[in-house]
Amino acid sequence: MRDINTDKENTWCSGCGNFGILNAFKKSVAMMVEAGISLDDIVMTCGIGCHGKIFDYLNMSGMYGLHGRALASAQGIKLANPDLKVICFGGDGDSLGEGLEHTLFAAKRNMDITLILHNNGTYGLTTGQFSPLSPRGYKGLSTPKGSIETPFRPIPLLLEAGATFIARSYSARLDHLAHTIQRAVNHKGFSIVEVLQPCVTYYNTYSLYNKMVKELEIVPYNRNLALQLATAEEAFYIGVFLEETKPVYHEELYGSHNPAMDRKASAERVI
Amino acid sequence: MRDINTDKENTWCSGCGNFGILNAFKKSVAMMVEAGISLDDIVMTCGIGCHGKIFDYLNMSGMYGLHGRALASAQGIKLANPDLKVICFGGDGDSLGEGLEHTLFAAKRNMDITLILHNNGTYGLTTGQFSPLSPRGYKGLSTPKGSIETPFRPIPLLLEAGATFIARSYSARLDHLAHTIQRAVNHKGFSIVEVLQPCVTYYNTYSLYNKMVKELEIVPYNRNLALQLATAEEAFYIGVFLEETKPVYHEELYGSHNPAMDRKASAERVI
Amino acid sequence: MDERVFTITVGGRAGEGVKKAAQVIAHIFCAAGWNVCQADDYQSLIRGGHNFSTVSTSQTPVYCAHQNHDLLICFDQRSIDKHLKRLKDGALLFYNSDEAQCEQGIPIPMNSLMKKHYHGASNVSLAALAIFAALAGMTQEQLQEQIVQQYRRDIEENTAYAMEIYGMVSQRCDYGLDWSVNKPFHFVSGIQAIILGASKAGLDFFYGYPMTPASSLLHYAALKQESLNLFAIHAESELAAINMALGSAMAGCRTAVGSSGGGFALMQEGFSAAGMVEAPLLCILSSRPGPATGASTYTAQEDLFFALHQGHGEFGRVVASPDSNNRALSLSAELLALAWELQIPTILLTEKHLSEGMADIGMNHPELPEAKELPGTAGASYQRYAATPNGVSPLVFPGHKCAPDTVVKWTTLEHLENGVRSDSAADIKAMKDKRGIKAKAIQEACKRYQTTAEYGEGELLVFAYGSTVLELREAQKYSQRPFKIIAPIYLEPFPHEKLEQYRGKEVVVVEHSQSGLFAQFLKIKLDVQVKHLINKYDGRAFDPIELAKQIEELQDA
Amino acid sequence: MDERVFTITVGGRAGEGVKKAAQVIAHIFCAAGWNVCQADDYQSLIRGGHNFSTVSTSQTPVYCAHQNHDLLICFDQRSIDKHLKRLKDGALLFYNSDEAQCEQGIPIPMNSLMKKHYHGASNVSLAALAIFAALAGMTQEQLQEQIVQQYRRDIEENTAYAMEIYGMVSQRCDYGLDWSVNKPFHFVSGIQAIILGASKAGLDFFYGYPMTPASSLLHYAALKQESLNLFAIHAESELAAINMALGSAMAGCRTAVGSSGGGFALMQEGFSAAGMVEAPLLCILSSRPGPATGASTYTAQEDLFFALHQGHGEFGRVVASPDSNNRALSLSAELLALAWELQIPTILLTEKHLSEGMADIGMNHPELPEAKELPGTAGASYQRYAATPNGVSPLVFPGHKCAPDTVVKWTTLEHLENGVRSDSAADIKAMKDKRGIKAKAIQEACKRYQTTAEYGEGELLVFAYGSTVLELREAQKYSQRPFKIIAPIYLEPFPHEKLEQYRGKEVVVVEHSQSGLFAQFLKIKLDVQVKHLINKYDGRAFDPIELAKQIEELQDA
Ligand SMILES: Cc1ncc(C[n+]2csc(CCOP(=O)(O)OP(=O)(O)O)c2C)c(N)n1
Ligand SMILES: Cc1ncc(C[n+]2csc(CCOP(=O)(O)OP(=O)(O)O)c2C)c(N)n1
Ligand code: SF4
Ligand code: SF4
Ligand SMILES: [Mg+2]
Ligand SMILES: [Mg+2]
Repeated sequence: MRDINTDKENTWCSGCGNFGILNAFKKSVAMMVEAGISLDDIVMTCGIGCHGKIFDYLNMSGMYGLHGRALASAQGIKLANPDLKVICFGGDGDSLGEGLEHTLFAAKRNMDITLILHNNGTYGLTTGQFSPLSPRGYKGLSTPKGSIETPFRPIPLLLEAGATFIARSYSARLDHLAHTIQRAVNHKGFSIVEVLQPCVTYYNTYSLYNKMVKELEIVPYNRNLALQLATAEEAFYIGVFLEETKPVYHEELYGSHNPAMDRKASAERVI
Repeated sequence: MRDINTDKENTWCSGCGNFGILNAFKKSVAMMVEAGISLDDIVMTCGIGCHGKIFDYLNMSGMYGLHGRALASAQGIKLANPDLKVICFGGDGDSLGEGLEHTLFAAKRNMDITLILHNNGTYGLTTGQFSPLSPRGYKGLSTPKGSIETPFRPIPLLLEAGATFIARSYSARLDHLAHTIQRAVNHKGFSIVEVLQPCVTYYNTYSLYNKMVKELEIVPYNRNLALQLATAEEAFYIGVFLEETKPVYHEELYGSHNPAMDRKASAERVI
Repeated sequence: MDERVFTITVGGRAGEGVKKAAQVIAHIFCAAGWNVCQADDYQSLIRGGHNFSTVSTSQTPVYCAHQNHDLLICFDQRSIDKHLKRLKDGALLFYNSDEAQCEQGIPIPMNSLMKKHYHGASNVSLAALAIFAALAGMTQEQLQEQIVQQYRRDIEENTAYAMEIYGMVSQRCDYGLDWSVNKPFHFVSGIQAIILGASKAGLDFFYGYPMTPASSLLHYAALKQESLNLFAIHAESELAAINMALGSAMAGCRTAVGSSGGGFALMQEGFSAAGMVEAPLLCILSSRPGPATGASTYTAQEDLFFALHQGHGEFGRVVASPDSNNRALSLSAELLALAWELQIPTILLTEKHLSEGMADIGMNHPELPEAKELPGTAGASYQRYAATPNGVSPLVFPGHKCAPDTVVKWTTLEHLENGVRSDSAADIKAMKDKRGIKAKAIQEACKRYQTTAEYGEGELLVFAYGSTVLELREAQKYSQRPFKIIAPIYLEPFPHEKLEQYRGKEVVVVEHSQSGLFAQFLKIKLDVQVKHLINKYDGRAFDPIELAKQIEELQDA
Repeated sequence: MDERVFTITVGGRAGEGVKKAAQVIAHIFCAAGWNVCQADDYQSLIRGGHNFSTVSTSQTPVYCAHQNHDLLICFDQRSIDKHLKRLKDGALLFYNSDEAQCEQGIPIPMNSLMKKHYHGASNVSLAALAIFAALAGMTQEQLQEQIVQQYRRDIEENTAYAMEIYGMVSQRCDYGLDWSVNKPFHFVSGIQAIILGASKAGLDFFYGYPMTPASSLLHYAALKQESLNLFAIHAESELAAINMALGSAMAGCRTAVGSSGGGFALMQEGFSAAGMVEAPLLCILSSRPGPATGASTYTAQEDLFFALHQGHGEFGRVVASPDSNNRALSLSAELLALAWELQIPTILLTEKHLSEGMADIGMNHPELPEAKELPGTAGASYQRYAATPNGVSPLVFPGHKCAPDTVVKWTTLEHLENGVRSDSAADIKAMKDKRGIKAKAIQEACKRYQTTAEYGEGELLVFAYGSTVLELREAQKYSQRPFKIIAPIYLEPFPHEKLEQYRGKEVVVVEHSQSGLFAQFLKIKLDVQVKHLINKYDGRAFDPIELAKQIEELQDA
């Protein structure tokens, strides 16, 4: 496998959970390649935020999208060329704030792409304002007296919207995360990996997660159990919560066609 | 109570479920006024669509908002003057498509306003394209071979997002709907009434609903039961599924202050 | 040749098939080799209200529908009340006497006859067809044939109903239709022509969200999915649509988006992104009266400057507006081809009038350009934003078999040639210069196409763009004094090379805006002296004869 | 008076308190009655990278930060590498010898000393303060006082660390600060001035969503919630923000929104809605290099035409750009007041340079206008869109005790005077005419304020707007040949009454755009001959002395 690093200076804060995601992702890419997927067929998109910088650190094709819109562009890529594995890196502000609608519709459509959700509970890059996943009382520059909103719960929300593979992992559990990403990408349908990602600068959750994170042994056998475990208070369970088979959007749309590969030249087009 | 009709010609298709909503709403307004609420304190917003036309048929204050944005404007009204009862009329395309994000955030914030969701399973006004609530296979001008998306389920989705009053009613059950609206408006917090609203032209569900609609006797005693009933296949249950008390946004923000009433003049403002 | 224009109008409620009836009549004229324009006036409602459809037709060219009727068929009272004053001398009026009363005109009990002939859903639109058939001297067989071909369902009931009405009409109109002609024709709306043109240039995906009068982009693309080899995606919002389109372009597909002003406003950030990632993207803006939700089903040209200055930041783009349905076809192909040649977003600006107005674009289409990328050498050395003399970088698509080991990075942040982000002063300047150079290339590239049109001759110079040109061309036929129509088709880059000759000249400007936006535009570009501004901004088209009179009066003044 | 400008720069990584150190130093000068400008250069990252903050200060007026340093304090090697070449003759350089090496300059082992004095989190920014204090001749008590007042936390450790470094510095700079002066001052960024001005005019709500360099609108409003009597709402998106703002205005509150280009693009539909519902709304657009996400933390003036042509459809608006922090204060108040007087959206266009640049706006603020509605007679006869001679309708708010039985309908669709929708031709025309009349009223109303500014005298006419004016005013001090700066503050409506005198003149234009947008604008408005365009578009500010030289050279050429 060719080197997938770039020489771009890494500007994440030292200790940031994003390093774990970057490393785990590289590992999962190596596993995918080993399993026979061509590096050329893996394409990424990302939003704007600290999470988005992963784009510059990976020498892989993709689109550094607009804030909140990366998942829409990811869907466009998949529809154009369904042979590609499309992986979107989203922030919690990005994917559940500005871009919430695209996230839920991607799930609704069971679009065959993967969302890796960098859940750091804050808007890192814009200096730590509260995010849709920040807890009540979170103090940031836009909420100096503490947030008065209840956070969304991404797993139940995406489950309800129609995602067919839902997992959670932790940026500090390299192997777990790498394997989870690989499974998510292999899954046919909309898959999401919520990654617990400490932001050392604005919302340092390392000690919380280190204490509370527990690995699930198996996929919960029903949705209720999955929801219970995903929202449990006694622990942050990591693992796969849901894995289901449902028709995927692009196949419903055009079966085994590939729009980008099977293009017709003008001469063949009759109007 | 003064007359709240206007002389605007009604342009809904005859038999449209929207007539039921209009009539039920007028009835609920009468009940509110009877209960001591001033007509002047009831303000409406609506999106663009057949549902939005209700704005023109009611001689009441409000804002005929942009497609998908009426709930954002409703929140702005409430925040400015919390003494107002703010009621937003939304279409399924409006509130769960273009404006999905605002709907979920209004719920997340437990904003003290009411959403009346005209669920006709179609984009009526733009000639019957599939909506976020149309069933798979729905044929419209943008999906001539049938929709390939799974519809959202508004009640579970809004429950997950944080709504504290969730009900369903049917446009053909005038009294039920009127009482449900009144309860929703009285509720302190974000309330939604999903109204099953047949669209006689593009998605005529009268016979389906007439057969399948069943009234709930009581509010389900827990969330699981509420969800089960809201998503049941054997019947379309109507009634209140959830009624909860949680802090409301504007009180968390400024307690009993009223920004529109307690404005300071320039001379009193120090910079 | 007979130069008379016949105008036939059908009026009734929404849902009564007013448009359908007009369309069938239009088709009959088209097949007979006539020139035909059809315009639909409808409101933002689904049933009821007042709709009317007008067909103007002639053996000689006709460019837009007239507003005075030779034949008026009314399904209800409101249609009579509204249009009676617009009957020409000698015109015929038929009306539904079960619904309406009128001193003039010929009563037909359309409802009672429907009750008689239909068991289930009835269709009053057949009444209009039957009346026309009788007037035009069609045989019963010919009428039957139209019913079978055009109405497909309920053939028996429709036929019985139509035949009874046919039998009741004793009047005849001498249109002079030659029934032996059976000319092939292609009667399409402006929007349909746009989809057809883009398809011919290679369109793979149309991403949209319904918004009148642009919705039919989505509808027509969806309908023609198989035959045109493209996909129409109704996204969750306009924001989704344009960002999906960017993704599909990145993966190698030709894409377009479209909406009316409100939806286009929502696509601005994505439009700017297209400028930054250098995405080839055709954007179609079909205007209606604004601001905001405005008046959804009517026409306007209020979005000129809005279209010209879409998106934050500096980057090149092309904005052009078709002056006929035929031009809509070719321009759409050109704009998709230019988008790909230059890797820029292009805007096809049009308005409700042209979008929904129908005309025969003929069967022999001009040669249309194809949207092709500048191909690049794949491999490790590939750089998405490689500097080139004209600012256009070679394009390679990820995952394509001919592009092994190639990294293709599209980046909405300012970037290096390889697509990796940078915010160093030198890098920012370099990329801005690259895009600046490209802006020059755009000017050259556009010159390859027909950037302006002129119609007629005369001292008086009349400027217009978009479908207002159609109104003027029709008016030209009725003006006692000759005038010359000058129509910029490409608006940005402005075709100075063609239009500098008019710098400083005294001109008349005709447009559909309140404040005279196009006049301001011409003042900026050519420093023309706008002697007269004829502007209509009530959402309605000009009646060509009235427009001719207005122009004549100016000349007299 | 001493006219020398001293420039002090602190450089280091993000997170090291570079900006804080500069700010404390700036405050010291302010308190001594000096004129001070501070500019921060940072990247889109949270820790690491290279940030630097510059304070330029003088006893005489100073308008923007210089880029050549009298004193440079570097916390890391990168800062030295980057800035060494910009040391003036006789300048002093201090650097962190634990991190960097340098032949020139005075080494201070900042890290080792931090290790020594701090147990928990350390703060290298104190090193800069201590060095400055020693150089400036501050006493230990004075230094201690600053530490207590400005750093609040960890006072003991901070003091110990600072004092040790203070003791190590034997050099002295003769700034000539008079320690007996204790002048009150108000050292704020452009954004802060905007919030303050709007607040004084009556702002009740700021609705926003973070986006550099506009985020601090939200932050500052949130921070000052109590003292300014307003609320800052961080919404789920820019689309939410503007539509919430429309609702709040309808209910009687003064509202503003703001963002940078990308977020502003997302607010376009809402902006157009403000035009249609006639909502008073102050919109703040703080530009950065585009297109799309661009370069988030740098400055640009690329959004001029984008700002001027916001929103689909025709409607009046005001666009103006402040040429100083003081002006930001007054202009913000004016634009909120105009928004309410005329019931229109207004745009305050600015750029990163002014938004984040700090200056003392003084304690005696000019009299600022107040945002007041045209009050109306409540009751059944109230009509939201009542026709009036100037197009502005009386405003009444629902639920207000003084408005019983009053129906107030705001409508994004075209409407009647009572706010009920209509799409009849006559009604569309009438409302468009109403808004058209209002556009004229806007022109008159703006004349009440200072619409342009001129600085200096000279044959050479130099046009600029926004913070580029500050760069020019500073450059003016260093130019051997005099020139006159002409700065339109109001851009739309264009202040023809003030600027027609320059029609056709030869001018120099200075701006921050690649293609010379402001030059194009002036060409359109005044048909000026742009002899020279000095445009910088790498995201950085001009160094005033280099700018002076550039202008001088032009004159020589
Ligand atoms: C339209 C738009 N609005 C706002 C921004 C500014 N912005 C950049 S990143 C960001 C938030 C990032 O939060 P999140 O997605 O959680 O990413 P993180 O930095 O935490 O990884 C915002 C608001 C933008 N780039 N575009
Ligand atoms: C930004 C924008 N996009 C699209 C439209 C066009 N539009 C008007 S109504 C509507 C859909 C209405 O569907 P729904 O909300 O379900 O309302 P219904 O007509 O079914 O009551 C659309 C897409 C618009 N007005 N604005
Ligand atoms: S701010 Fe937080 S999320 Fe961003 S790089 Fe630093 S630690 Fe990571
Ligand atoms: S189209 Fe449907 S929703 Fe709209 S008015 Fe007609 S029946 Fe009602
Ligand atoms: Mg985050
Ligand atoms: Mg609907």
